[in-house]
Amino acid sequence: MADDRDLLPSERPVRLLDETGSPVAGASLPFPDPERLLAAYASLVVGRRVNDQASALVRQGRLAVYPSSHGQEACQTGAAMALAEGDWLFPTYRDTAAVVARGVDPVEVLTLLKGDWHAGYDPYAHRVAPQATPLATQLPHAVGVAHAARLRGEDTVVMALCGDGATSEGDFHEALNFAAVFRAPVVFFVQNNEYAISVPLARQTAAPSLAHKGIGYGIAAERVDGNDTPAVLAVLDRAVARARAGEGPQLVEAHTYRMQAHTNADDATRYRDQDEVEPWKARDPLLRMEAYLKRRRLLTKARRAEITDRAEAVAAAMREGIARDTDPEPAELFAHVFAAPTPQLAEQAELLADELSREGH
Amino acid sequence: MADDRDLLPSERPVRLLDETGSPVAGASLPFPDPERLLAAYASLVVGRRVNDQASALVRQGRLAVYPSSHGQEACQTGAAMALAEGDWLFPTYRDTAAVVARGVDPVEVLTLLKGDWHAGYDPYAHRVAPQATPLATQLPHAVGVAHAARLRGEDTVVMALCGDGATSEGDFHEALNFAAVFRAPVVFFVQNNEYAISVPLARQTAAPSLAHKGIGYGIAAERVDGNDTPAVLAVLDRAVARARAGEGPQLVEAHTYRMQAHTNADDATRYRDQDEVEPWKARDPLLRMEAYLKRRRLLTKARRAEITDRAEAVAAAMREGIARDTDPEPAELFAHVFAAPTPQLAEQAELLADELSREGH
Amino acid sequence: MATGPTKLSMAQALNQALRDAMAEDETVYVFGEDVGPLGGVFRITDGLTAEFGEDRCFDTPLAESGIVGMAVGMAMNGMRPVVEMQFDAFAYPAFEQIASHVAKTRNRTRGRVGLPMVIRVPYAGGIGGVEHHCDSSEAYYAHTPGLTVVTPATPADAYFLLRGAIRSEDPVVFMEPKKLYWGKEEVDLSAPEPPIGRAVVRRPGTDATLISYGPSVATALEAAEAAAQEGRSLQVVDARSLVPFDDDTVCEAVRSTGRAVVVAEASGYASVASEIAARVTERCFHSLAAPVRRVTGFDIPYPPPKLERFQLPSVDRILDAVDDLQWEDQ
Amino acid sequence: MATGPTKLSMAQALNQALRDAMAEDETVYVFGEDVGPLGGVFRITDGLTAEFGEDRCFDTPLAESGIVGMAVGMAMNGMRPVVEMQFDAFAYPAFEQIASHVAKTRNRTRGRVGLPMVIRVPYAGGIGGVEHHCDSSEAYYAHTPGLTVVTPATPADAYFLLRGAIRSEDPVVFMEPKKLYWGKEEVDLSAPEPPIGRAVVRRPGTDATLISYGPSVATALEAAEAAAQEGRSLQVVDARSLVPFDDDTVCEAVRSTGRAVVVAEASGYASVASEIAARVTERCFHSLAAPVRRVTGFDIPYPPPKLERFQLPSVDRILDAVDDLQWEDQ
Ligand SMILES: Cc1ncc(C[n+]2csc(CCOP(=O)(O)OP(=O)(O)O)c2C)c(N)n1
Ligand SMILES: Cc1ncc(C[n+]2csc(CCOP(=O)(O)OP(=O)(O)O)c2C)c(N)n1
Ligand SMILES: [Mg+2]
Ligand SMILES: [Mg+2]
Repeated sequence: MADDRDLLPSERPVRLLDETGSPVAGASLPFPDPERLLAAYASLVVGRRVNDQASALVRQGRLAVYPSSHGQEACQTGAAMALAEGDWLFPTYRDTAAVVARGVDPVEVLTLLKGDWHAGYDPYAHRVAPQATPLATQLPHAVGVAHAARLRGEDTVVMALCGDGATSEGDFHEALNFAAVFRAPVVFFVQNNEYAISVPLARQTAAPSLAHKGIGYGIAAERVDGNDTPAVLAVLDRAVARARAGEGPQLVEAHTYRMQAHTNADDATRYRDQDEVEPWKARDPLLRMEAYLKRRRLLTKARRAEITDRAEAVAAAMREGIARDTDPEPAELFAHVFAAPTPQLAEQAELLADELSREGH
Repeated sequence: MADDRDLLPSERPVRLLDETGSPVAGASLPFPDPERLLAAYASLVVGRRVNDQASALVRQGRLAVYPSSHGQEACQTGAAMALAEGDWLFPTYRDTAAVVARGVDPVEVLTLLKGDWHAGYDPYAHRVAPQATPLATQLPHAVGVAHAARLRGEDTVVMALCGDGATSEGDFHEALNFAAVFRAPVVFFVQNNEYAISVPLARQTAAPSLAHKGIGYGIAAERVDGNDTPAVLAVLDRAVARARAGEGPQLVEAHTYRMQAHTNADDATRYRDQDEVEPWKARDPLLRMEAYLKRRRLLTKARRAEITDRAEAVAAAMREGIARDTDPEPAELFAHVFAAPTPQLAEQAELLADELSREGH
Repeated sequence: MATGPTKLSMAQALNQALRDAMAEDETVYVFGEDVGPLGGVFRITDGLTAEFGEDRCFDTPLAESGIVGMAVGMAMNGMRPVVEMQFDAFAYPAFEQIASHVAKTRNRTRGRVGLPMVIRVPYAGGIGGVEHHCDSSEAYYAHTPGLTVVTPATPADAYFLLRGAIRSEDPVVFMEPKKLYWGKEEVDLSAPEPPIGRAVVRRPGTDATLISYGPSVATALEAAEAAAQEGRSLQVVDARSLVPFDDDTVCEAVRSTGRAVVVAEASGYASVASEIAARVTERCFHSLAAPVRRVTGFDIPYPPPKLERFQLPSVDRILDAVDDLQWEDQ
Repeated sequence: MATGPTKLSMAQALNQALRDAMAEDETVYVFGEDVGPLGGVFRITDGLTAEFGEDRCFDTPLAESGIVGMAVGMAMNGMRPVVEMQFDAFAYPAFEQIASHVAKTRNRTRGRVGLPMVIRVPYAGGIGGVEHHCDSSEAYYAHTPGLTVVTPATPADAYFLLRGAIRSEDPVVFMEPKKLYWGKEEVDLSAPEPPIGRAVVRRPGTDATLISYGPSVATALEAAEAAAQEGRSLQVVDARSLVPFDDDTVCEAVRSTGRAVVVAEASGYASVASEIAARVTERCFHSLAAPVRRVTGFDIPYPPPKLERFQLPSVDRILDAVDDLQWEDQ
């Protein structure tokens, strides 16, 4: 069993930038290098654009619903950038920006919300699990993937994402415990955005912080300002390095905020005041990062334009891709239930095919 | 949210008696008063007798199986004695001695293992929930009972028992979290006896201790030498008092040891060496308590004889009660499924009655 | 309680039922995820916290097993909890609590500890929901002895069945067909309350009987209407209560027509529809001119929105099944 | 792999199947509660840790959802996990993982992520077990699309079905009738492996067909033996595979006799027995001289040991049902 107190997170969330984008004095971790920060900035800009474009597509009726991570892009970027190519990402419904940052085509990601199919991308192509809907259920899967890799002697790390609300589920507990007992190389990254739909954090937990859950599993935990991109990167980089080095699973809690409603279908005015939201606007991860990069003269005009152009191109491709008619074939309903259809399914498929042929399909 | 470090348990399990039964220096809690200690001693003796009598009844084929708490009687006694009459106890299959200590007739308790019915006692008579078989599932019930009492303004405390293995279940997590968020007056009392059937604690958790799980819920936690009766009493008394005073749920881990196999059906030699068991014999809670009471001259010969007689009387009543023919009526199968049988059940009951009448019942 | 007929949606009727139950009985407590200030994602608990206070209707941490488990404890201790599972598939984490405790506690304790509690489950599809939001999970509960399982098909039934469920001394799994939440209908809340366990003939008919429940009743009625155009008279029975099951009403209906089709949205294999087909056949065999047919969901995971119309029993599929009832033998 | 006939109990046959599968395929991993040094509470995994090492067969923390969830991840990542649930009712905590992921992942990913994994569930009663140790939970799995569900009734089938389950590209819920663990029988492990999805006629007969599976097959055979004494020839079919179901074999058998009784230990309501009764009726209606009868467990929680014999389908109850098949109409 590990020794106690070094498993507790630091007393305050790790910060490298203050709210104006100035470096904080006496930070506990070094700044990521400038190229990494620029890449992160680009990813933030794209992530924000993906979020806002998807929300616009919902308003236009082209997507049914979109749970946006607007305001959480530092976490989304960090989660993807901290991983190497052979690593795995286990995202939730809210983590589209992270999935895109890992290289998956946004149009494929949005297949679910377009209503064409459940998971739209090949999980093996970029080592990204399907976005999980049932809360916390993906966390034991992440442990299994990590454990299998470890058994084969691979140095894979698995980044498993969940929200503050999901930490209350039994599967969160079981996953962290299994990971700790098997020393599985998993980084559990909790984006604490203060809400689970309408339920505020105080109704979710009475703990000093969610990172304080780590010690109960013997898992080293840290917390970080989730709107501070360099800090998120630094903390996740360290966690991934430790997991990869065989130090066992890691828990990271990012303190951030859900700037918009849970989804467009939600009405946040029923449960929180706009007064609460306002101060968070000033903590926007993009603004902070941009202020810092400008101050450090790392962001040239040309680079900035290039990044913005890329984001616009991604958005344009999203609009175009979502507009494309991609109606799935009814026969697909029976194609993937088993490796080969059972006699029962073959019979049912025939019934449907017969109906469709009579309807003139 | 609570402040961190005072939620962590003390660095070592609380102890009032050393292994020879001498008071330890600088103990963090005061000794329970002599009368309470004598009552505890009596309960230990009865508990041990109940355990050993039940095991004997298994060997004689009168009970199917018995999960003994032999060696854990200090915990059993403490759990029952810490409660007031209006409080509730939520025991597991291993906590027969605690249930008996709370006043339930051992013969009623053993109904389950005799095979007559599932729960043999009236849970409302002594405010003792049925002994839980599915691990950790009783813990959310305990929270519900406590929450209901609190909503009605009662000062009930609920003592919820579970083993080290059960702490790995999702329900453990959900129960502690609910209790903390609702400040439900529950004392979660974990008897860490080092094994879950064959699985040792190291396979169950990598945490510094099970009590370290408390802080992740904002629950004050303590650990105690589970074979040290005065310490168990002192720690549980304090936990109950705090819960009753509205300080929210409490977590107590007792370090003890499962002296015998999981049940008689288990073969402990397949997974642990007798070498490991031996040292624990010297830590027997009864011996320690007796040594202390004798040294303090609290235990007169007469009192001792009276206690032994009582234990023998309990054992005799168990033998007699279990030998009694109490075959349940087949019609009972349908009597308690719903408050009133459904038409379907009435029909099925008739079918059985018809069969039985044809068989000449 | 309101009196006289009013036009209510099923969502409103359920809300009214909770409101009236809470007003009538102070041991009724409502809790779950987002049921407090938000009023639930379907607004079924809208306004209850404001009206009855935070103690009576409250949000919990996000953990379904914890929610059901806490309800068990509260029911043991004098309360009548009514809990909401946010969607069908999100009740699965509570399955052990439901199967091993909710269903069995009365029996376990020889009747000493009853659990008067209601588990509300918005279920089934037809709303374009993504995966995990559209499961028809009633068979899991109906197969578990000790659970009462009901499902309304109209706002009036929603009101009365929920009132009855809350008054029941036994645990009730209350399945709410979410696609019916919004349609409005005249409801007379002062009408006599139909007891749990009674099916109802929704449309008379003489040629064949459609046996249905919950979300499929409306489709069955449409099919009957369409059949009538073609000169075939279909009777429609709404089972309403899956456990206990109203064999009398259903079998009388089937015997009167001699032909039957069970219509249900859930995947058909080992389902409530299988049960209805089997029991109707056992009881009415010699009145049957043709085997009881089933029109159910296919045995596939619930489809994505763009394909769900192929999974749901449709008017045409029902009529095909009716056509298949060996009329040539007449 | 052993060759030629040997006398094995079902427990030994299962152990041998695991051993052979692990030897043949290094991606097979066995884990669960107490499956390591102890060899499982039923000793099905006896000796595997010693033979294949701690990595290949290991104990986990006590958490069934975690066990199944970890298996899902390992299956996603190239392994073939075989996990043990200690008893039927202790698989319920894993229900969400099973229903929402194990069953649906292949479909969710359009076939890209298959989950070759086996969930072993010792199930059903007849061993004097206390509550929660004797549930017949097969209907929950059989109703869930995407799961293959098999259950052996003999040591030989246990061996071959488990080998087949481990080789399957799809998740298999492998239901082990625990009361059959200890009975020994000749097993020829070099015999050709019957594929999953095939029922088998265990006893020929001409008057009526008993359709059964798992723990009830032996009782059905006993009933057939008793009936033979009384001059009635009963055919016995062992379904073996609940999903997929072998309609051909079962229906051929039923058509050949014109009468059928389904025998299963689980509570009957909305069960696999309901399904069999319903589908046999749909397919064989005009061959049936009487409605398909069901002899199942009552719709009650599994009884305490002293009463379990009343719950289990008995020879007499089966013969009563056979008597009821309207022979007077012959
Ligand atoms: C098991 C389960 N229960 C309930 C839900 C419904 N639900 C979807 S998102 C959500 C809130 C999740 O909050 P959190 O984990 O904080 O993530 P966030 O949405 O804030 O990113 C709920 C209750 C679900 N998806 N799964
Ligand atoms: C949900 C569940 N899973 C598995 C079991 C089977 N089982 C019974 S006791 C036990 C070990 C429990 O260990 P622990 O919690 O440490 O309690 P102890 O027996 O040592 O008192 C197991 C695995 C169960 N009863 N419930
Ligand atoms: Mg959140
Ligand atoms: Mg233990």
